[in-house]
Amino acid sequence: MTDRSVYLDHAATTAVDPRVVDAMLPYFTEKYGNPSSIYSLGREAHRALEQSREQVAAILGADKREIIFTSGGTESDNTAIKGVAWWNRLKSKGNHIITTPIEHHAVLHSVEYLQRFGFEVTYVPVDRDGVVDPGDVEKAIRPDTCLISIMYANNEVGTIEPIAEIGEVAIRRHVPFHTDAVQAAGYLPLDVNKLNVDMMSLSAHKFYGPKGVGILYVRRGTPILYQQSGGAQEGKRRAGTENVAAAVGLATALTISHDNLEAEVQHASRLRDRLIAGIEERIEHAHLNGPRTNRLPNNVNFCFEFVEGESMLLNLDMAGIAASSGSACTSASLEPSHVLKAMQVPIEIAHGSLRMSVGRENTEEDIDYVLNTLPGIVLRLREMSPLRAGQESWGSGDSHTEHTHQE
Amino acid sequence: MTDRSVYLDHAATTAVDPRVVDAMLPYFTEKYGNPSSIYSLGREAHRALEQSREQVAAILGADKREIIFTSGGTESDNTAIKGVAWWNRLKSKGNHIITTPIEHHAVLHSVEYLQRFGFEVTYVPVDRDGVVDPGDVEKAIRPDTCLISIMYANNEVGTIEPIAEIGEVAIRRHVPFHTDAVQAAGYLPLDVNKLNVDMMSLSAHKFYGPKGVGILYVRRGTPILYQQSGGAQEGKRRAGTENVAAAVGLATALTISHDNLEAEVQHASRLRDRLIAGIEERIEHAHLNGPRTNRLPNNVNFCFEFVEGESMLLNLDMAGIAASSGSACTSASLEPSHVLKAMQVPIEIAHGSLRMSVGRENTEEDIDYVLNTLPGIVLRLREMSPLRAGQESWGSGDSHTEHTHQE
Amino acid sequence: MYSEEVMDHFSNPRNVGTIPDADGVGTEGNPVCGDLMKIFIKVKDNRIEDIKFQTFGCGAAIATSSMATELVKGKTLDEAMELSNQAVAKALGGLPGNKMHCSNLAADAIHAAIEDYRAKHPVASAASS
Amino acid sequence: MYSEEVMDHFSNPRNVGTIPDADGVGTEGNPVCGDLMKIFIKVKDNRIEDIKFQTFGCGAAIATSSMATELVKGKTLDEAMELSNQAVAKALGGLPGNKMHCSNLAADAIHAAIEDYRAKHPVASAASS
Ligand SMILES: Cc1ncc(COP(=O)(O)O)c(C=O)c1O
Ligand SMILES: Cc1ncc(COP(=O)(O)O)c(C=O)c1O
Repeated sequence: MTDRSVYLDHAATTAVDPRVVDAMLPYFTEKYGNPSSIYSLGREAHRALEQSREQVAAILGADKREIIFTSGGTESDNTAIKGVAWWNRLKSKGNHIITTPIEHHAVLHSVEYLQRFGFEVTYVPVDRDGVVDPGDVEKAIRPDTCLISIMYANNEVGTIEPIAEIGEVAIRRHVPFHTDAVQAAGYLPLDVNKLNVDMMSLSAHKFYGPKGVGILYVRRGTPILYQQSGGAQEGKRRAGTENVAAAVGLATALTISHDNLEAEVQHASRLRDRLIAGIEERIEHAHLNGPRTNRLPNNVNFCFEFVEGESMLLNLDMAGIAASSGSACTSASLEPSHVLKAMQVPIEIAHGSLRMSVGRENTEEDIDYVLNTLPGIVLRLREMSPLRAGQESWGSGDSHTEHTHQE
Repeated sequence: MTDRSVYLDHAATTAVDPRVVDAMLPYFTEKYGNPSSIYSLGREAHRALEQSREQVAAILGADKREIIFTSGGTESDNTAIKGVAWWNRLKSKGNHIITTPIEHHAVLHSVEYLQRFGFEVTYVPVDRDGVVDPGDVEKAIRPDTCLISIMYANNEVGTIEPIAEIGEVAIRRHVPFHTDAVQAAGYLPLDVNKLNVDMMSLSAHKFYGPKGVGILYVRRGTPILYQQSGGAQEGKRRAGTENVAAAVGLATALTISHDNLEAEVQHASRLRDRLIAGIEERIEHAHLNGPRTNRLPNNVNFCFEFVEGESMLLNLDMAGIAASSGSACTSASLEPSHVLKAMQVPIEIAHGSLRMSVGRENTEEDIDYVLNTLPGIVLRLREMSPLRAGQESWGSGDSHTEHTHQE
Repeated sequence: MYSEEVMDHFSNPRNVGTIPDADGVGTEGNPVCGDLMKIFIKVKDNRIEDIKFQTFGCGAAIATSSMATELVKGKTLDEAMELSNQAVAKALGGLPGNKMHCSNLAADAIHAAIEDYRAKHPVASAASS
Repeated sequence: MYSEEVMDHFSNPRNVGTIPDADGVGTEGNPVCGDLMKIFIKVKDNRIEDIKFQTFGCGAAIATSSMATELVKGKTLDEAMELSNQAVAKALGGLPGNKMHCSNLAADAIHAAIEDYRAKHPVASAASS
């Protein structure tokens, strides 16, 4: 155990900025009105909600009526994808969706849900860096394609996708285009018109806002059947008493992050590059996953051969370092990262992936501490491992039976 | 304008209890880990989430695995209703849903959503007090009935429905039974086994918890296709990074309210009865909506003939009193309350409804202030009104054209 | 939600009441819809010498009634006939979208009162044209 | 998530390493599944005189390897054959549900090592029964 603690899992979640907490607090105990209420307490809450919406709209280059507050990135993705699909089903129109194999589960499992109801899906492949080719997207379009959903930046390996170019294809071919920008927010420009997107998902807790609140941007005219039925909130597009405190928190966090975008990008990139260079210098058989350039400024992802991810994470945790892995043991599915698989990383190597995502409060000392700690952990685990460099056929030859995974 | 302010709209939303805010605060800035993460910060968040789940389960007499945290009452209602319906569609089973005309829009619009996809709905009528007859529910059951959804207590008029009896019917006829208990929480017992329900919705902001978080109880074995796809959170039943602070807030608020249930019921009933008696004593042509007994302890709902609800609310607001109305002008639909309509209140009278819902912080002085203020407001508005007692045909005879509503 | 002007006219409505010996009476709206306005006018020399209203309805209905009566008081009948519901809303600094169609009927009620007057006083009306 | 015993065995695993002149070697698991355990045993008088393991895998895989080797060290081969994966998990104070099936293979690997020893030493094995 150690006194030092270094949080390197900002892609999983971030601490709420104290300024954001301060902005939210009055809406719990004082300005607690229901925004639908007519009296002054309600009107005050309504104003705060609408101001938050305007703040977000300004940053996205959107009209405020195109901004819907949701309960997070997952709901935004679900609403965009299922909403467009079910609208098409009602109109007996398009039945085909295009996405990629490296999307977040919020997207992948939404399209799988729809497949159970007869929708068809094409997964456009990615290259070894996880990059989608807009030409491949265009080739995948069919007459009955009703939606393209492709993420802006990947949460595991940090690959930035050519969204504006894919958006041009979508516009030319008249197919609604959704992008999951959950990981992009805070580091990449979010102007929906420059990105050529019709729908975009954000989640506040990835940019120092609270958990449980997100944004779905929906361009006017997008064919969509909204999914949460009930009261007339959010312009009848997302029922439910508005989470005013969370909306204020999201808008405050997005504004702070937008105002400091350049500095944040520089800060993160410097730490990221120091970490990548340090690892490559100090640890053998380490492979960087994802592209070297064209990568989220805060993302570092390596596979370390011969070791398994979870055991690295536990050792790092004992040293006070918080990180994540695409190892099967850290996923509920017992499969290693679908993202690394789509990038054709061999499955046994994928088990040894380690993602470290830096953030606002990290320092160079944090990175140096990791660089002093991680090599010893990998070395020790490798010494414990039956796998070795140069060994062709792992584990074969001896008496050995397969085991099967059960959930 | 006045210095006094009396909040009488607790059925719309409540202020978060300061103890609840205190319980939530650490989860924003310190214990901000993602509960899915393996390191100590994540495990700490996971523990808080699971403890909250256990607290809720204990109060509901449920197993903790039957408790799902959602983004609010609306999501809970949507998930229960659409989840069971779509499960049945996938299995080519039941296609028929039973509900009542006095449900919250979260229920009514969910079944309307399903009707667009071919599901059929029977609305069991209510009597003039808004009470559902379990016998009518039984009569409405068809071989293809896949769900009964009937609220525990009505949000407008406070009618308490015979849920346990309806639940007996549902059990005997093997139909899954959902109840919207959003208004019941804090005043009525919530034991799911005594209530004979398979699913139950709660919303924290109705019992001094935060907005944007709710519960869906789902009894083991209930046939349901969960609606929010994505990560493996909440036992794969509700994807999305868990809103830990909100879950802790909900559990804290529910526990406080459960621990003080009797005192709260007594306090609210006393204020409610004082308000009802005072109004009936002081204002003519005032009709209590909903039953006199068998009524939520905090609900007061009157129709005042010859005046319109919104104008009452605005006048009350100027006097510092927050209340609500089922008037068309306060709804987005431009129709007066569907609840009063189902209870056969004449539509022109329904426009003059006023709901006052008392709460924890209200005092007898608050009630007396209202009783000193409201009669004058009603009187003044009646003097301004062209409608009068004894006038048979309102507004006819003069030159007069209809206008149509537009949304 | 409502502008300051609306709230001013709502809380201190001008010209509330009836005129027992009114020259014209007009009603617009329907209590079933939640809005009913009744306008009473006294006409002299083809001008609206006095005007009163009674309104059952929401804040917007009361404020538009008040504002509309103010706008036409002292005006000729022809001028008053030109007042539109939109102009009333504008004079109030605007109304929320959903109120524009439902509760903004005062000008129509005034027109109805003038028509009532003209129907009952064909000579006076003809003289004015 | 993990019990204290698991974390103890994970962070201070007992009997890590290889035995170059092992009497029996057993392997269980598959790197493709994320878990691979290799057990080396030295047998004397039908007892496990020495035992070492190498494991590629998660915390549970390493802890179960460590615990299992401790449990059979010094035991007769027949006793060691009776050790089950479940017993190893129990000795560790339990494992998270999803780890029970995937990473809890050490007993199987020990059985494989004993079978390897018996296959290579048919006489010694026969004498023991
Ligand atoms: C790319 C991406 N999409 C969607 C989500 C889901 O967001 P949330 O967990 O806030 O619902 C996440 C994060 O979990 C993500 O990284
Ligand atoms: C009876 C009832 N059901 C459902 C809801 C919806 O809850 P929420 O607005 O928290 O989504 C409410 C309150 O708005 C309610 O009163």
